[in-house]
Amino acid sequence: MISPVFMKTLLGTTIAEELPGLVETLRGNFLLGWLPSLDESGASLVAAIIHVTLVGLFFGLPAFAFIWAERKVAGRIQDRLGPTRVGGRFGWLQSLADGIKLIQKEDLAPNAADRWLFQLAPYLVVVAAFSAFMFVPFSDGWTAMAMDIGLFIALAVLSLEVLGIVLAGYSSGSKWSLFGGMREAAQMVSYEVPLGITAVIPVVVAGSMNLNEIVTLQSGGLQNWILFHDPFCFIAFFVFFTVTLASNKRAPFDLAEAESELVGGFHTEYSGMRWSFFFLAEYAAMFFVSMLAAILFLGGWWTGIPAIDSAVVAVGEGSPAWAYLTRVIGMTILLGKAGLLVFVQIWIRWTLPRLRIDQVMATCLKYLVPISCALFLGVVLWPLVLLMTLGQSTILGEPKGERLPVSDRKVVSVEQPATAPAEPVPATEGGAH
Amino acid sequence: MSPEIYSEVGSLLKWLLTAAWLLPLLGFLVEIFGGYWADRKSKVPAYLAVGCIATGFLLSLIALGTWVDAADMNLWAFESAGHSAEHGEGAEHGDDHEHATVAEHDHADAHDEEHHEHASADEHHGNDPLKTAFSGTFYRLGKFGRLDVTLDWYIDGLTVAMFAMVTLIASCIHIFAIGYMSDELTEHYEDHFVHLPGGRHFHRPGRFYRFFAYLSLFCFSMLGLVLAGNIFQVFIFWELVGVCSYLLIGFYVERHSASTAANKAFIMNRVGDFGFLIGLMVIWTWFGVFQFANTDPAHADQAGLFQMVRTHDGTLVTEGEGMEKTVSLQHIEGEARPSSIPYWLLTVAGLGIFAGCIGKSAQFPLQTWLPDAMEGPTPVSALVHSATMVAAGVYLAARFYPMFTPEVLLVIAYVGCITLFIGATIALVVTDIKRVLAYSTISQLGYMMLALGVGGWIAGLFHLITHAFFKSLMFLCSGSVIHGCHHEQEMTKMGGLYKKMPITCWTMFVGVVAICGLAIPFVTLPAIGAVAFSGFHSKDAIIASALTFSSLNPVHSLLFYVPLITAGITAFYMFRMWFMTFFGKPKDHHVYDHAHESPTVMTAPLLILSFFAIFVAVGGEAGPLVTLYGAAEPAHVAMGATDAGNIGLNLPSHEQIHNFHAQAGMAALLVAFAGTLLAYLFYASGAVDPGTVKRQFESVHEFLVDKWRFDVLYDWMWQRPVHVVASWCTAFDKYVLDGLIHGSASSVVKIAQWDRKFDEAVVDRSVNVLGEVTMSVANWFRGLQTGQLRQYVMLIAVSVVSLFVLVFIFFPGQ
Amino acid sequence: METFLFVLFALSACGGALAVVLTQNVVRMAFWLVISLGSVAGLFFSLDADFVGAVQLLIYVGGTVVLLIFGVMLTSKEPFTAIKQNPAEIVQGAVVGLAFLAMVLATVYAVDWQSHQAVVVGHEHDGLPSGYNRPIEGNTARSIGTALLGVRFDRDLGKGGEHASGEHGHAHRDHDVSTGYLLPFEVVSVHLLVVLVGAAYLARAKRRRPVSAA
Amino acid sequence: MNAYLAVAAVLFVCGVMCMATKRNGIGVLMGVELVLNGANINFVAFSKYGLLGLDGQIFSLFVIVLAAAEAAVALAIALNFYNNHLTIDVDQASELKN
Repeated sequence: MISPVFMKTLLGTTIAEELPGLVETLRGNFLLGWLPSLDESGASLVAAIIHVTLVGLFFGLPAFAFIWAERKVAGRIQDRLGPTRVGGRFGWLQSLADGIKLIQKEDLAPNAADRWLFQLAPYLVVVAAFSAFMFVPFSDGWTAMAMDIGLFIALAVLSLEVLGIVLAGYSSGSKWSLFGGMREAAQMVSYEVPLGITAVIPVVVAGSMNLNEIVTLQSGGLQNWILFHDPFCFIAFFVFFTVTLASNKRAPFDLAEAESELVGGFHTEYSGMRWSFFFLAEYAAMFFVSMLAAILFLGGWWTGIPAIDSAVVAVGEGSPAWAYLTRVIGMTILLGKAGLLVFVQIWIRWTLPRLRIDQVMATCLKYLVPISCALFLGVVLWPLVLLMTLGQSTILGEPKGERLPVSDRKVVSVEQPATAPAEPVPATEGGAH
Repeated sequence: MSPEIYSEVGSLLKWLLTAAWLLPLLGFLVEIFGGYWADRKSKVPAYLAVGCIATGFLLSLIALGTWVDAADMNLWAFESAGHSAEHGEGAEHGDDHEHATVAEHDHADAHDEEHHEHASADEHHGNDPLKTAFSGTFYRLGKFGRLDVTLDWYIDGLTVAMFAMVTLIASCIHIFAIGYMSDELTEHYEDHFVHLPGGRHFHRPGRFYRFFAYLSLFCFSMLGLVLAGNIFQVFIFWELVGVCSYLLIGFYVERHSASTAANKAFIMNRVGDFGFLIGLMVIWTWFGVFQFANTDPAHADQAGLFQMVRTHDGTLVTEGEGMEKTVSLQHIEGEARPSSIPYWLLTVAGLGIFAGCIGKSAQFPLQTWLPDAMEGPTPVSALVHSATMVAAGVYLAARFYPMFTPEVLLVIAYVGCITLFIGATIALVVTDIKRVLAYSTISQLGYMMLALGVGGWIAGLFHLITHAFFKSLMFLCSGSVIHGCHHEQEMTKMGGLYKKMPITCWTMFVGVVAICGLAIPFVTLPAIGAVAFSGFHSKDAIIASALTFSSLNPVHSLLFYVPLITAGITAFYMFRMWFMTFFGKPKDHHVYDHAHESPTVMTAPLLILSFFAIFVAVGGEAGPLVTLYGAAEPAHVAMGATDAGNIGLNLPSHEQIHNFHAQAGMAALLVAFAGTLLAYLFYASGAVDPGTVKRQFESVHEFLVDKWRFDVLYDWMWQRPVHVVASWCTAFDKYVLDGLIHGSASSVVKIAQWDRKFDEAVVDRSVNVLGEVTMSVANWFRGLQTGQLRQYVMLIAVSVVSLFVLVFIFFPGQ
Repeated sequence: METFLFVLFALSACGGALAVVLTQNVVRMAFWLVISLGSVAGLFFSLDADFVGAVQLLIYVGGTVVLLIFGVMLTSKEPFTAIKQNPAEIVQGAVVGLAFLAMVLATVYAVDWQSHQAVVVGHEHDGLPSGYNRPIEGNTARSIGTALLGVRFDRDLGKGGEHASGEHGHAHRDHDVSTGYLLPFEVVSVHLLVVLVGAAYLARAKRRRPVSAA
Repeated sequence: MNAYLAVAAVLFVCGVMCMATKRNGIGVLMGVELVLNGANINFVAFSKYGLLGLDGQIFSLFVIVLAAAEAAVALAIALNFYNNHLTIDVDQASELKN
């Protein structure tokens, strides 16, 4: 009844397809003959396990890393040392210590709270932030759910996070929390608009919402990054970054949890593990949007230097195992870019003062929305203008279509009418009419 | 002229004159929409207007030079030192003159004036006047059947001369107006002539910018009229000129007299324009073309009006006799147009067009608007009523000359004759300084029309130009006097002003001498001819034409005597004005004490204009101006005609006129000196007391003061009958129509009363019963309307379910 | 696996919907609504309509429900208010609802849908011009996008090819060209704008009037 | 197919009942959303198994968008109502009564 397509999408294609070959290589080359060879379903299962593990890791580890980084950077910016004691020289186990402390704490719920919702809300937040990672490629083809609408659904799922926060704010039975929840709801609903529009800009440039495809198109040099595709894209990146700051309720847009006025906002009443869930989700979302920004604008897993990129790709063409190595290198690059962006987020948080709520809304509705609309228009018109003035479609690099993988391109001569398909359509479709 | 040169010169001329034409429009738009209503004290509009029109003047000068160069004519029949007073632009055209001078140098010395006349006459007899004209189309507005409605241009000697004259005079007047209108540069202008209840005066913001905007629009209209290449376009600009004059005459719109005068001018013009429209319709229906002439050799596919009516050498080809007489129309091969037009219809068309000229040029019997139009500011009077607007009528009559049959010309001559006499006689007794000038304008316009009518085409236009200069000069002088005397216009309160305002006095003297046509008798300079100001030459030419005409047609000898006598009258009343204003004892000490000379911005134009008033006609009949016109003169004029038209009129040729020239000049001079002497005796020496004379001719004086009772006549002829007819209509309305209506109303009331009974008894009762039933049912249903949203939804659900069940019960099989 | 997912989503959708009806607290209702609508999105995914599912998540769950909760917060006087229904009403509603459900289900099962069954959605898109990547099965975003722009790759182009292959000839080709949904798309856009303005106008801050006597 | 339609039916009926029984205005709105979702499931199900093809999906898209618009307007109305009546109880909204 349910199509196998869906399952295939769910479990990821690339790894599942490549695993059998990989296993064969391993069996042949690395004295690993004891490994069983994989059939298709087994490959799917192993791939799924790999993905779950990866996503879980990427959800958890960076969060811990960034919590530490946040403290450290905050300390440095404020001219102090930050954590130094736990886990050696740089205090790099501080997050773990925090975690242990939080788990040990008592799980409190106020009497005035709607207890059921109160306990449910953190999970909702965590799940939303976690699920968003399912749609993002960590490296070429490494997506849990490779979908054509990857970007779109990733944003959709991420936007569910607000629901948990609103519920948390509401169910706490505290006016601070309620204020926080209200502010969060208003802020999120407003910032969805510029976020969507600026996220669509790379989509327009690339002609696809498939994140994997978008990155593929940015191969072959810095000038092919969408960031440098045209001036509008360049501005769009910064708008996008600002908007993601706001939609992650990071400073200076952290009105929902403004400690100085709302005593912590929506998570005022939370403690222990549930409180830490909110932070886990926040840092995961930070990482997520940074990754998204890196994928959309900064060339994903490409270094931007053609020589290195083509060398890495060439290495990957050797065998499945080398291909795997290529992917790992790509993932490292992507994570590096994302980490850099996260660092910038932290930096901004400890540099800029918080806005007032009306300023936040005005920033969104009066500035970011019109700006992003204008950018969108500009991006749409840019190729036309270029075509009319210079007679080519970009000023940097070769035309976009040239960057598509050769195997996916079909050459259609001009004389051939576009309506005539390359092959006859199977009768099933026509039979429906 | 080869087609290439033709098109080159033509397009150059076109662009020069078009720029000169459109610049004032640009100025107008900026002045109106430029936001100067916010800054009443800004002089920028004035500078803008002056800039536009002055640039137009420069362009016109260049065009004039270009045209002269292209027509390859020798403007200066005398030997000269290479300096022409007619155009002061020397630098641009030095080459030109040089060339002409060298070519003519040798034999010009040997020949006398007479010979030169012949030479130049012969030269342009042989020429087709259309050869030196340029025409073309700006833009086609639309094509209705075979009629093209287009924006054309037509440029010949007349056009370029008019352009130079209009732009020059307008420039001077614009500059003068900066000074004259300076009291409008305020937020609170107090109008002393508008009396509000309670002895207060009317206050309003100044309208400086508006005045200049109107002036600019006016210049645009006038130049457009001159440049127009077809009669329809002429009509459009004709009306625009009318509108502008309306706006300018009614500039002080709050003054009752001003608004009335504006209305009068406008309505009088409409009367004339009615005739104009008739003429237009005749032309449309018979010729199907509005263009004057198509001289472009590259597009000679459609003949213009003049080319159709006249043959190449300017003759009117007629067939038949009496009412059957028709005029054959010239054709270009393959054109589907009527081949002839009835002679009388052509006459009607000419009379119709001339009717328009009557209105615009204030000819008898539509002359009464012009003196009233003196209500406008004096620069307006100068521009509108001496140099340009009234000149438009004369211009059109001249431009349309080929279309006029001898009968029309006779009418023109008589109308001009009557007008000049009426104007001059009234001017004798008027005491308002501007009105004297206004009546003299009427009189001089009559001279021009007379000249045109008697076959002196060049003479009429000659006088048009010279008159424009000295009359605008005199108007500006009077403006200066009025300005200096704080808006006192009555000459009876002036006197002795020459000490107070010497520049005005002596520039005015130049104008007076020019208009009177005084000259030093028997003295002829070798290079210039008669020693005289411009008016002498032109008036001389008119009198000569009239004399020739009346000697050829003894029946119409009145056409010579009246203008001759009027020349004397002219001298009398002009010097009367001058003496009364500037000499004698101050009659009103209040005015005298406060009088002062005008500022430089006003006196400078006076000096410029007086220079031109002296020198514009230098050389007389052999001078550059006449030569310029000679090239534009219709071909048939120069050779005259014998026994022309149905009435057998003899039109003089150039040669005949020339033969009578000296004779006529002497007579005119004599009469003019007589008039001057008389004026001196009356108003300067005090030998004769004007009061005594006035008492002796009490009734004549009264008659003249009443302006020949024209206003009374028109009141009797038009207003009274209209009132009588209106009272008849009132009576008809009151007794017949109202009676009918009242009767029908009362009968309807009767029927209605009966109907009411039926309504109440039958209709109302049944409706009430229906209403009561509906009411009770509705009251019962009202219970269902609970206003509860949820109940409605529930009801819907229940209904759907029950409907479903019912369907299954009743249609189980389906 | 497919059946499992379907049952999971279907049960949570139905259960969520039922819970919405039965819950008294508005915010909990909203929470259940989220569960239900999210499950519907899951159903969409398993129906190969991934774009619609994503839209469902983004607009409904992320937007509309947040809006609703927002409304709750703006309109409740004290926390956790629950406007209780009359028990009789609940019973009445249950009876009518069950009857309604029975009716609809009876209709659903009375019709033989199988005979009309035909799998049509976006499997083979050979009509796509080059330059597009060939979408894998179940991805309808491109088709929907082009359809909203007025071009029906799934229909016209495929058909044209079919006719060209000689099944029906070219005779009917002109009539078969459908125009897509460009106009409705524009209409909906304008509609949204109007609604935006209208809602802003309706909800603008006004001074509160005293409660009317009714 | 039938199963999808059955789920849609359940959602639809729940929505209707929600509208019919909730006194809270926002609850009524939620009922409307449920009804629309039931319809959407039908559309998409027919799109896959019936004859609707892509049209079904596009229709459901329009429905979603319009539902969002409807929610916005309805919420605005509810806010207005609350401003006027200080309650959100739809039973109080009986100005149309009699």
